[in-house]
Formats: sequence, C-alpha cells, structure tokens
Amino acid sequence: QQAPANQPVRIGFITDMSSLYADIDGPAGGEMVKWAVQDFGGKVLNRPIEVLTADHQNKADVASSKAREWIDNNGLSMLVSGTNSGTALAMAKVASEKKRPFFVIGAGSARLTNEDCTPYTVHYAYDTVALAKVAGTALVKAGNKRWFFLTADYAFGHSLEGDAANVVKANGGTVVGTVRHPLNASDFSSFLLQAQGSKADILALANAGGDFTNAMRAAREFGINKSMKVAGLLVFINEVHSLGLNNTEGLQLADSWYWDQDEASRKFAQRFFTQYKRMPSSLQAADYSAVTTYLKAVQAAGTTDADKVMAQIKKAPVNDFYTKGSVRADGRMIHDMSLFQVKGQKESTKPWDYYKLVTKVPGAQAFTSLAESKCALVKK
Amino acid sequence: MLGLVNGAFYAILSLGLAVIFGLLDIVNFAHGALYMMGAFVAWIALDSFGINYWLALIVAPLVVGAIGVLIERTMLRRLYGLDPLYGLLLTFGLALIFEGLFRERFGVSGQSYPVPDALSGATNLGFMILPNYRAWVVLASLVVCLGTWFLIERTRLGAYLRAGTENARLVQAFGVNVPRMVMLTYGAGCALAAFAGVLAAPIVQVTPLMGSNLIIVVFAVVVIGGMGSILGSVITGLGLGVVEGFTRVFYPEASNVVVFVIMAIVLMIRPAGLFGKEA
Amino acid sequence: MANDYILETQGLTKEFKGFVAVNEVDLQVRRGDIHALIGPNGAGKTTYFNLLTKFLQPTRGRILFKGEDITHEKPAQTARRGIVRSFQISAVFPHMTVLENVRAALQRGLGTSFHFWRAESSLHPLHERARELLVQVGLEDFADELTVNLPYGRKRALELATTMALEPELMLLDEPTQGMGHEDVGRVTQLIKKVSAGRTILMVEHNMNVVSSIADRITVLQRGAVIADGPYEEVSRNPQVIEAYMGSADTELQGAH
Amino acid sequence: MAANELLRIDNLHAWYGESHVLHGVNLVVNEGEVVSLLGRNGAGRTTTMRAIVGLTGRRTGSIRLRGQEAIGLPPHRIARLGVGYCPEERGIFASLSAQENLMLPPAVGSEGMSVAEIYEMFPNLKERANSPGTRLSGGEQQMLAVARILRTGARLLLLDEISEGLAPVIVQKLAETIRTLRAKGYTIVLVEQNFRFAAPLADRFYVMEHGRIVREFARDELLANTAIVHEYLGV
Amino acid sequence: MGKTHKVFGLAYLAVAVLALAAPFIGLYPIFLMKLLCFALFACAFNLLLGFTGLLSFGHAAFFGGAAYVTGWFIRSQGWTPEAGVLAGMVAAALLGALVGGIAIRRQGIYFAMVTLALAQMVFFVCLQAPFTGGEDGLQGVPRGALFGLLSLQSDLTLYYLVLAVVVGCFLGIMRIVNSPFGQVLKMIRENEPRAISLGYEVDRYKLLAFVLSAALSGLAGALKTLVMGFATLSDVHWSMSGEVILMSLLGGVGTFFGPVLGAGMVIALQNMLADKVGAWVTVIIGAIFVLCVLAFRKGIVGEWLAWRDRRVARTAKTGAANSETPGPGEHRVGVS
Ligand SMILES: Nc1ncnc2c1ncn2[C@@H]1O[C@H](COP(=O)(O)OP(=O)(O)OP(=O)(O)O)[C@@H](O)[C@H]1O
Ligand SMILES: Nc1ncnc2c1ncn2[C@@H]1O[C@H](COP(=O)(O)OP(=O)(O)OP(=O)(O)O)[C@@H](O)[C@H]1O
Ligand SMILES: [Mg+2]
Ligand SMILES: [Mg+2]
Repeated sequence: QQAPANQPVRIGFITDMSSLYADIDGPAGGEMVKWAVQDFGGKVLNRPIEVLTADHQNKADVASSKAREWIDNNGLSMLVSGTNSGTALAMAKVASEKKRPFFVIGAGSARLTNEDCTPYTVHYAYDTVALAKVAGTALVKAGNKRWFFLTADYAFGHSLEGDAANVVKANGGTVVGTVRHPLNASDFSSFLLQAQGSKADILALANAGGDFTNAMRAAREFGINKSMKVAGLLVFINEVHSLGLNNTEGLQLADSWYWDQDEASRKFAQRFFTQYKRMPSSLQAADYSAVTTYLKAVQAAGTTDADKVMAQIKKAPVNDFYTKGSVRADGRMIHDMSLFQVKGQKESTKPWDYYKLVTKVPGAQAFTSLAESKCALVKK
Repeated sequence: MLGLVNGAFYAILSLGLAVIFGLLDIVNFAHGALYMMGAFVAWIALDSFGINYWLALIVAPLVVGAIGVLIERTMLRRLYGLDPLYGLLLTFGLALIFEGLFRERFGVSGQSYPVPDALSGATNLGFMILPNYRAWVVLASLVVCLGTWFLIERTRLGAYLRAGTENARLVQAFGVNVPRMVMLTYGAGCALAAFAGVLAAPIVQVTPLMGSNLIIVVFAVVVIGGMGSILGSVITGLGLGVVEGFTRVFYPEASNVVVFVIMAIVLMIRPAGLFGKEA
Repeated sequence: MANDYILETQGLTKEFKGFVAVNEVDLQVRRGDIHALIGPNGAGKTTYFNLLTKFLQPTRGRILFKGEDITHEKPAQTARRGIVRSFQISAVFPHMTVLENVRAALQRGLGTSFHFWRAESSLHPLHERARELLVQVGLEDFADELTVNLPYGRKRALELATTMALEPELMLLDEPTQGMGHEDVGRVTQLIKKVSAGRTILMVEHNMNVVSSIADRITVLQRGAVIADGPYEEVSRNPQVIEAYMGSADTELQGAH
Repeated sequence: MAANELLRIDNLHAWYGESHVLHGVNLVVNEGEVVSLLGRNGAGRTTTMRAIVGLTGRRTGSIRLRGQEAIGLPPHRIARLGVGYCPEERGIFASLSAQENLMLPPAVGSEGMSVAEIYEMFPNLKERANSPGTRLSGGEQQMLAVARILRTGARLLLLDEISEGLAPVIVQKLAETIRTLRAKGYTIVLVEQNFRFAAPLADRFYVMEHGRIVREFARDELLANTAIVHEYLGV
Repeated sequence: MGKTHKVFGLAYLAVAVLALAAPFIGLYPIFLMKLLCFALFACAFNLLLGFTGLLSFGHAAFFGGAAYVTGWFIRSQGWTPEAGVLAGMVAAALLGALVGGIAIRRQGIYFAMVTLALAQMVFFVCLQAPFTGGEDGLQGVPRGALFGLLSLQSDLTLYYLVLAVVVGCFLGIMRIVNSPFGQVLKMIRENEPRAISLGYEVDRYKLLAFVLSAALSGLAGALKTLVMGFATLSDVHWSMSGEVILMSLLGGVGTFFGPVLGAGMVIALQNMLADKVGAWVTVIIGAIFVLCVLAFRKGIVGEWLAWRDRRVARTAKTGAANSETPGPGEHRVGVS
C-alpha cells in the first residue's frame, strides 16, 4: 500500500443515515468528519484529504461490502464506523484483514475491544459496559441502593442489564426486580406497574431508541418518576430533546460528552447549531474528534501506513474539546465519562439547556480494565 | 385491563384494515404508515397551528382520509381486477415512501404530544392506577368500532360495498357509482387509521416508525379474527390486547410472539379465522 | 347382488342450518347405465352430487361405491377411486392449452406427479391419448389453442374430454349441455352416449330432449326427496313429476328445449 | 318509427383487452318491443349486451338510449338511464343474502315490481331469502338474477340466457313473465341459446355471426327464414 | 418458436460467459457472490410466487434462519463449510415444512399474511436466542476448506464454487418448473378446485413447492453467511422478505431470468444508493415498488417477453394474443 505521494488520503465514514439511528449520528456525523478534515487544513503530508460517506441501512452486508470496495478500489486509508454494532463488527473484520485503522464511534458493543478486537480497531466514544458502570457506580454511591431493571429482551439489553447489575452489587446495592420487555413494545404500562410495586430507588431502563422513549413516557404517565429516580442506560440528547423536559425531568444518564460542558465544546456546538438548528450529540462530537486524532497521528508518523499510524495513535494522548484520554492496546480509548441529570423545565434557561452534571467518572473506572479484557491482543 | 388500551388500538387498526380488505380486497400495507401520519398530523397541527387535541381528532382523520382518497384515485384504481397481491405490494411501497419521507423530515426520535388537559391525571381504582386518558382511549375506540360495524353490516351502503368487493363492474352496471364509493371507503379506512394515530399520540412517542412496529401484529389480529370480518377484527383486537397484556405480566419473554402463536393455533383449528366465513 | 349397483346411497341426508337440502335419499345406480337425476330448481341435485364427491359432508346416511363404504373419504380419494364429476359451472385451466388441459388429467395415471426432477418431456407419451380424447369431443383442431380463447360451448366439451381422461368408472355430469348451442347439445348428447360404453354415468340435466334420448333410468328429486324413479316413459307420465317439474303442457315442454 | 326508438346502436365495435370481438354492430330496439339476438356460441351476443351497459373493455361507435349518446358514459350512468342487465353468469353475490341480493340494485325507474310480486313469481326465493346468495341452487340463482332487475323499474331489460338451467316449469313461468312485462310496456332484449323459448316471445330477431349482425327479421317472417335460422343456429 | 429458443440459448450462453469472466473484468468477487446469493434467493422465491402462485411474505425466515444455522455450525461446532451449508439448507426446509404446513391452509392474501406473521416469530426467536448474538449478529464465521481439502480463503475459489452451486440450482428450478410436478403446480395456480377434482391433493403439492422454495432460499442464506462471514438480524427481518419480492417483481415474476436480473438491480441499487442519497433510500425503494406495480407489472423480463409475444403475434397476424396472461414466461417456449 505505498500510495503515490499525490494520491489523496481517503477517509471513509459508514453509518446509518436513514433509519433508526440517523438522528444521533447520521448525515450530520458525516458532516463532522468533513469539518474535521477542513479544520485540519484539508491536507495531510501534503496530500489532499477526501471523505467518503455511505449509509449502511443497518445491513451488515452493505457495510462490509462498502468498506471492502472503498479499500480495494478507492485506496481508502482509514474507516470510521457510526452506529449499529452488527455493522461495526462486520467492518472491523474487513478493516483488520485489509489493515486499515478503524475508528468505531456510534456502536456500543464492548465486543469490539474484547472477543472481536483487532490491531486496527479503535473504539472511541463509549461502550455499553462503560455506560452501565458509570450509571451504576455513581448512583449507588449517591445512596440509591435498590434497583429495578426494565430490560429490552435481547442480547443488547441483557448485557446492559448484566453489566449494570454487577456494578450495583459490587458497590453494595441490590437488584430488587427485573422485567424484560420485547423489542418495540409500544405499551409499557404492565411493566411499569410491576416496577411501581417494587419500591425501588432506581428504575433503570436497559433499552434504547423507541423503547426507551416510550418507556419514559409511560413512566411519567404512571407517575413513576415521582416515586423513584429513572436512569437511562443508553440515552442520547436527541431523545431527551424529542421527549421534552416535562417527560424526562430528573432522568439520570451517562454520556461521554455534553455540548454545554465547557467553552470549547460550546464553541463547537454553536457552529453545529447554526447549520442544523439543534445541538450535536456526543457521537457527532466524537466523529470530529476521532478524525482529528487520526490525522494528527498520520502527521506525526509521517505516513499513512496503518501499523505505524496505529502505533502513533496508541502512543499519543488525545486532548481536545471532546475529551482527554488515550487509546489502550486493545483499542479501547480511555477517557472520562459523566453522569448527567436532566433539568426541570424551570431550570432550563436556554434552548437545549438540558443536562446538569452529577459527577464525572475517571476513565480508568469507567471502562473495563485491561486485566478483565477478553482481547487476544493483550492476553499473555 | 391494561391490555385493553393496546387492544383498543389493535381493534381500530384492524377494523380499518378489515374494512379496506373486506370491501376492496386490498391488504393495506400502508395502514401502519397512515396511523403514523395521523399522529404526526395531530402533532403538526398542535405545533404549527395551535389546533388542540379535540379538533385534531377530527382534522387528522380528514387529512389522512383525503390522502387515502388521493392514493385510491391515482394508484389503487389501476389495480382493480388484478390479483389482490398487487394492491398489497403497492401499499407496501407506499408505506416505505411515507415512512422514509417522515424520517427525512422529522428524524427518528420523534416528537411528544401532550395529554390533553381535560384527560390528564389518573384515577385510582384501588387495585391499580388508571390514567384517565387511557380510559378515554378504550371508550372512544369502542364507540368508533361499533359505529363502523353498524354502518357496514346493517345498512344499504354496506350491502353495496360488500357486493362491490365481489364484482364491482356489475354493481356499477346496476347504477351504483362504485368508483366513488370505493374511493370514499378507502378514504374512510385510512381515516380510521389516522384516528387511532391521534388517540395514540399522547401515549406513545410520535415517531415515523410507530406504524411499522405495530402493523404486523395488527395483520395477525386480522387473520385471527377472520379477514374481512368487521366484528371479528374488533373483538379479536380487544381480546388479543388483553391476552398480550396478561402475558406481559406473567411471562413477558413471550409477549412478543404470543399473538403469532395464537394465530398459528387458530389457523390449525379454524383455517378461516375465528369469525371468518368458511371459504 | 350388490355388485349390480356401482353406487348406492342409503338414507343420505344433508341439512344446512335446519334446512334439509337432501332428504333420506336411497338411490341405486346400476353399472353401465346412464342415469339421469332431474328435479325442479333447488331440489338438491347439485348438493347430492357434492355429497357423492365429498365436497360436502353428509349429515346422515351412507354412500357405497362398488359395495364399499366411502362415506368418510376425502375428495381426492374418491376421485382416485374412479368417481369423477364435471362442474355445473365450467372448470378448465384457462392459461393452458387445450391439449395440456386433457393431459393434466392423464398425468395422474403416470404416478410421477411429485417428481420434480423429471423432465416435462416425460409427459409427451400422453399426447397421443390426449389427442384421441380431443377427437372424440371434436376439439382436435384446437389442441394448441389457449383455453381462455375458446367459446363457452367448447370449454364444456373440453371439460368433458378432461373428465373422460380420468377413465372414471362413474361419471357425474352436472348439466353437461348447459349454455350450449343446439349443434353442441346434439353433439354432446351423442358424445355422452358414446362414452357411456363401459362406464356408468349419473347426470343432472334440465334438457328433456337429452334425458329422454339417452337416459336408461331417471330419478326425480323434489325438495331433497325422491318422488319417482324408473324409465323415462314411466316417470314422465307420473302426475306428481309433471306438476313439480315438467309443467302443465307436455308438448310445450318438449318445445321449450 | 324514430319517435319511439329506445335503443339505437350504430357501428359498435368492442374489445376485450387486445381481442376485437364486435365488428360494427347496428341494431334498433323500439319502445315496448321484445327483440331477440340469435347466434351460435361465441357470436358476440353477450358482448353486445355488455357493451351496451359499458362492461367491455374499449368500445367505439354509437349507443343511443332515448336519443342520448351513452358510449362515453360510465356504467352507473347508463344504468340510470333505465337499463337493467341480467348477466349470463348471473352475478349473484356470495357475501350477500338472497334478500340482500334482491334489494341490491338501486331503483332506476318508478314502476319496479314489488318484493311481494317477485316472491309470488319465484316462491323458492322467499324460502331461501336469508341464505347467502351463492348457496342457492343454480336455478334459484338464475331466478334471483332476473328478479333483481325487475325490482328496479328499469324499462329496458337486457336478459342474457335467462332460461338456462331452469326446470321446464320455471321456464314456462318465465315466458309468461316476459309476456306480462311486454304487456306492461317494458322493452326487452333477449339473448337466448334456447331458440324455442325465444321464438314465441320476440317481436323481432337479429342474427349475429362473428361480431356482426347478419340478418334481421320479424316474427311473422320467421317461417320464411327457417332455413336461415337453421344455417346460423344449427337448430 | 425455434428462433426465440435460439435467442434464449445465446442469451444464456452470454450470461454464462460473463459470469465466468466477471471477476477478471474489474467486478468485485465478494459483491458478485453476494449478488449470486440474492439471485438464488429471488429465484427460489419466484418458484413459489411465479410458478405456484403463492406469495410468501416471510421468506426472510428461511434465508436468515439458514444463515444463522450455517454460521453457528461452522463457527461454534467447527463444521466444514459444505456440512454447515447443508445443515442450513435442511433447517430451512424443516422450517419451511412447518410454516408451510400452517400457511398452506389459507390462500392468496391470507397466505401472505400468515407467512409474514410466522416469519416475524422466527425473527423474534433470532433476536432473543443466545446463539445469534442479538443485534451484534453472528460474526466471524470462517470460510474453512471445502471437504476439509480445498481452502475457500481465496475470493476467487469461493466465487466459482458459489457460481457453480447457484447455476446448478437455477437449472434445478427450471427443471422443477417443467417437470410433471411443475405441471401440477401450474394447474393449481390456474384453477385449484379443478385440480382437486382431477384427484390431485393440492395441499401436498403446494407444501412440496413451499419446502423446495424454502430449502433453496436457505441455501442462498447459507452461502451468504459463508461469503460474508456473518449472519445478522437484517437477514431475518421482514424487510428482507419485502426485498426479495421487489427483486422478483422488478425482474419479472414467473420468468426464469427475471429474478436474477431483479436481484442484480436491487443489490446494485442498494450499493449505489448507500453513498449517494442518505435518508432517501427507503423512499426510493418504495417508489420503485410503486412504479413496478403500476407500470411494469410483469417486470423487466416479463415486459420484454410480452412485447416480443405481441410482435410475434402481430407479424403472424393471429390477432388473438392475450395480453392479460400474467407473466408469460419463457417456460412456455419449450412446451410445444
Ligand atoms: N351450502 C349451502 N348452504 C345453505 N343452503 C344450501 C347450500 N347449498 C345448497 N343449498 C340449498 O339447498 C337447496 C338445493 O340446492 P342444489 O344446488 O342441490 O339444487 P339443484 O337441485 O342442483 O338445483 P338447480 O337445478 O337449480 O341447480 C337449494 O334450496 C339451496 O338453496
Ligand atoms: N372476457 C373475454 N376476454 C376475451 N375474449 C372474450 C371474453 N369474453 C368473450 N370473449 C370472446 O368474445 C367472443 C364473443 O363472445 P360472447 O360471449 O359475446 O358470445 P355469445 O354470443 O354470448 O356466445 P355464448 O353462447 O358462448 O354465450 C368469443 O369469441 C369469446 O371467446
Ligand atoms: Mg344444480
Ligand atoms: Mg353469451
């Protein structure tokens, strides 16, 4: 893969642009990749940078064939994966086979840096284990000992629930009940009545997307958010926005980034807002950050050669508006995570003023430790 | 009891499907999308024009009904006399289009529609808390279902419609303006879907996907009830809602498939569905 | 004794929600006969046929075919036993050629109908027989025509050819000449006569010319019950039959068809 | 003559899909007349009737009902000009009871027969009134199909093979009915395979062959035309 | 008809040469394999819709079900690829017997909806069953070596293997349609009561057709797992059933080559739309559906055949060409 000096450096971004996850990442995520390139000067090592984007429509086969095609036919240098773990895992396979740095942003499956880790994968923003751990640790420490889980009944929900429950127990809390609901259950009332009877401190929602929003609404309708705190284990700001503060007030959630967390973030967010009339999600911020990180590494390594760039990425710490952290040997990027609480209508003073920080959890505690990792790369 | 609310939605939606199928021989795959549009119209009406819930309950079915009329006039009309499967495929395509357009315009996380003031709050029934709004949903849907049933089974219009299903040309040759009747019927079926959508808006998040998540279950309901049987779809809708509600309490893992299991069993015992006429 | 009768029903009854369409019918069809079943509209003739071919389940009674009780068999089973009917309303495979229509009936005899790995040409040996049958009903010139394009009368003839292809021992014909022009009626009547050689035919027919010219025996049904049974001359003079079916003026009846 | 011309067809062509079935039919039916269309199977008689009520595919030419051009009208408008059509295949609706079938066609004229009269004429129908339409016997369905349009008050009746499948007694009754209708001033176009049924009823005959009218004669010319009838009908 | 026969022979020859040479003219082996798998899937589906007259709205269950079974056997049980693929196919056939057994009792639209609902059940099972990996999918299925001997690691080797299997199946389907069994299917499609009265137990024929179609769909899914290395939920999702309908419809229901063409177009379109239009994909796919149903009911191949028939009819002046014959297939060419 000795690219001629004038060949552009091509960066590919594949995500769900049209379906379930199009809001939290989607086309705007692709735009962030382009911004990152622009802000970097549009060039690296004196070669122009090109961005390719594609919509995998949540189909793993589309994602992996697109990735393959780009790498083989377009000489792609690096690939960014947006949402959906199934597609990310499929692309990881391709990227490692073809030796291309592969940044995963939107997909949450911890398998990417455990069973299915590769030397070229960087899992950048978050994973579901971290979300569960952050929410679990922080909330139990704050005195919420009794937990009730409302879990989406499939692998994803189970692992969210399992990870959180482990943390809750490890920190001295108890799980007083669990109820599993099917995917796309539009009616949550019977589940919530069970939760209500449990007298728990925390109602933890181990689900995502439409299931989360509908559960949240029903929780409010049945007045559950008055008798217990509700914690969302995988929630993005777009969902809070669409539910509105009256439905979500008091909701506890973990995330890697919030637009209003500091000056640099606000600046980025403002720019996003002018274009999209909404605030960026943590994933969109991470898309920007990841590409910048990659470009810096290429610059520093003086080559696009994957192995050298990967070595550089794992060596140099990340420090930008998105986060401060570093990429570990298994590909996991370790950085601080935050627990937020959704503000009440009255507290919210400006558009999209939704979260207040409850606590920050240092990266070392938030993510699975290297010792626990199931990644073959770090197993001795 | 809780299942009744979902049952109420199943009932109205399957009723609309049954009306359209029973009378026009079209499996209206776009039904879920129309339901979704009903909810969105209500939301847009509130958000952009300040039209309140009660008015939306009338406006949205009208708007969506009009869209239905348009669909019938421009597209479905060309398919009469062909295999009804084409109607299914056409409406399937339409469903994709509608869903795509709304996704493009409103994103997937959707919007929330507030519960109308008059119906907010809840009544404590002693053994459980029943939000007032849910009680209203059940009531409203029952009234609508019974009204529709009466119209079709007990009036002359109904007879035209049923005859029109079998041999539209002949009924027309008797002097009935069948094309217009069919068009209005389709519109009415769509309006029913929209009505359900408005009813649902304050309960669930209004998202472009809300229809496609529901529609397959509703299909199963219609099959169990006996396709085209108006009464069958209403009773089965409510009944299944309750059964599903119970499964959620006692064996939640199965609540997703319980409807399909019931369907399989019913079909083995009564191939025409519970209320269907033997072919 | 029993072998004289190819078909026998004992107390055969069919009720529809309290309405008795076929009422305690004891009927015996002698082997080799052309046996006509007549009766006013709604007498239960088609229903009786439906019972024989298992399209309907009898409420009571027994059906014996060649002395064996077949009351509870499935439709396809009775067909394979050699009881085959033609429909009152024409039944053909519209988008197959005339020849293929006939072949469809012959094919079952080969026993290869589940053989999805065999070539279609394995059916070609049947063509010869199929053409013979078409010649018999006068359709030989239409062998390669698509069946939809045939006029009604010819479709009926085709249906007859298809039915004959099954080599039925007992053929049930429900109004075989309905909707045919006079020429066709004559031809089909002769045809029925011709194919009756070696088999038994039970037919429903309103055309008295046809009945009187070929039927060996006639049974008259009224309101589901047998009111007369015997040769044409005898039955046609039965006052009850005249009143219920043939109408007042016998001469005009002859003229009506 | 032109004054009481109820139906005039000029140069009527009709198609089913691609196949051209009628090749320029010309005929006239006067008010109060019974006209019979004769022809072999497939001659195009049914198609002529279907073309009149607008049930064929494409059609061209001219169909005038009481002087009004109907060729461009949709079927329901034609029916409302007072045309009642009894189709060859009967068109009984399975999902409607016999009674509902009977009551189905809307009135298009004011002098339709009453239900009581109809039940008197066809007692079977009364007995089976609540059965689903297609559960009636073949003959009962035929009666129902005829009865159905007698109720509507249509003054022009197009009857296609109505004696088909009926017991001789009923056929006689039908013949009487047609005479009565004629006496009441109805205009009837009769398509019959059963020439002996039509012969004594019709005032005039048209003979069709290959989608064209090839012959026309009045009842009193019948004897003189036996040869022709034989030739065209094989009677 | 001899001339058209020859034209078809030539066309098939051209396609065959193209297929053999494809990897060398810059086409992507993986993409081609995927295309072949879907072509097989569409043909299998069409066996049911086009040649039996049954619209199944649940074929994803067989495709995806087999994909998972194959993946699981190969990855977790260490089976060889051919054994894994066979297992997937058998599983699909059994599932087909089950679903078919229930659905066959109803006809037309009902049949479609029953299959849809039952397939939805399969989807939920796949979603919740532990071995499928839920929304992550069953990933990292190795290709292994055929019979433990011939390594399939090379895309090219696998390509020719898949090509051989798919072509074999294609010929198999042609044979099925033109077999005595196929004739019975045709009768059933044309006039079911009549077929019964001729002594055919139609339900058993339909069931066999259903099982054959399910098995071949399963084979397609199994091959896909082998090619791509994973099976995911989208393989069993009902939108996959919709896609295969679209393929058949677009190419031409009831023709042999139509579904192949349709599959090619849909897959190519998906791939193309992926980087061009973003959120508009569903809208475009939906619009194609609508367009097909309204304007190209016979599909591309079907319309072409109809056009050719019309032209032949016109030149022969037989006049009676019946344009409403649904999808006059090439299969009629060989008949007489
Ligand atoms: N499935 C059914 N349900 C209810 N009634 C039925 C059913 N089938 C037939 N009947 C009734 O049973 C009676 C006998 O019908 P059948 O069709 O046997 O008469 P038929 O003798 O064949 O008369 P035709 O000569 O008019 O054909 C009729 O009155 C009919 O209405
Ligand atoms: N729906 C149709 N599609 C195509 N061709 C048709 C259709 N109906 C009738 N035909 C053809 O049109 C011609 C005239 O048919 P028509 O039914 O008008 O004849 P008819 O004189 O009424 O004869 P019959 O005694 O058979 O009823 C026939 O050749 C027939 O095959
Ligand atoms: Mg009868
Ligand atoms: Mg006719």
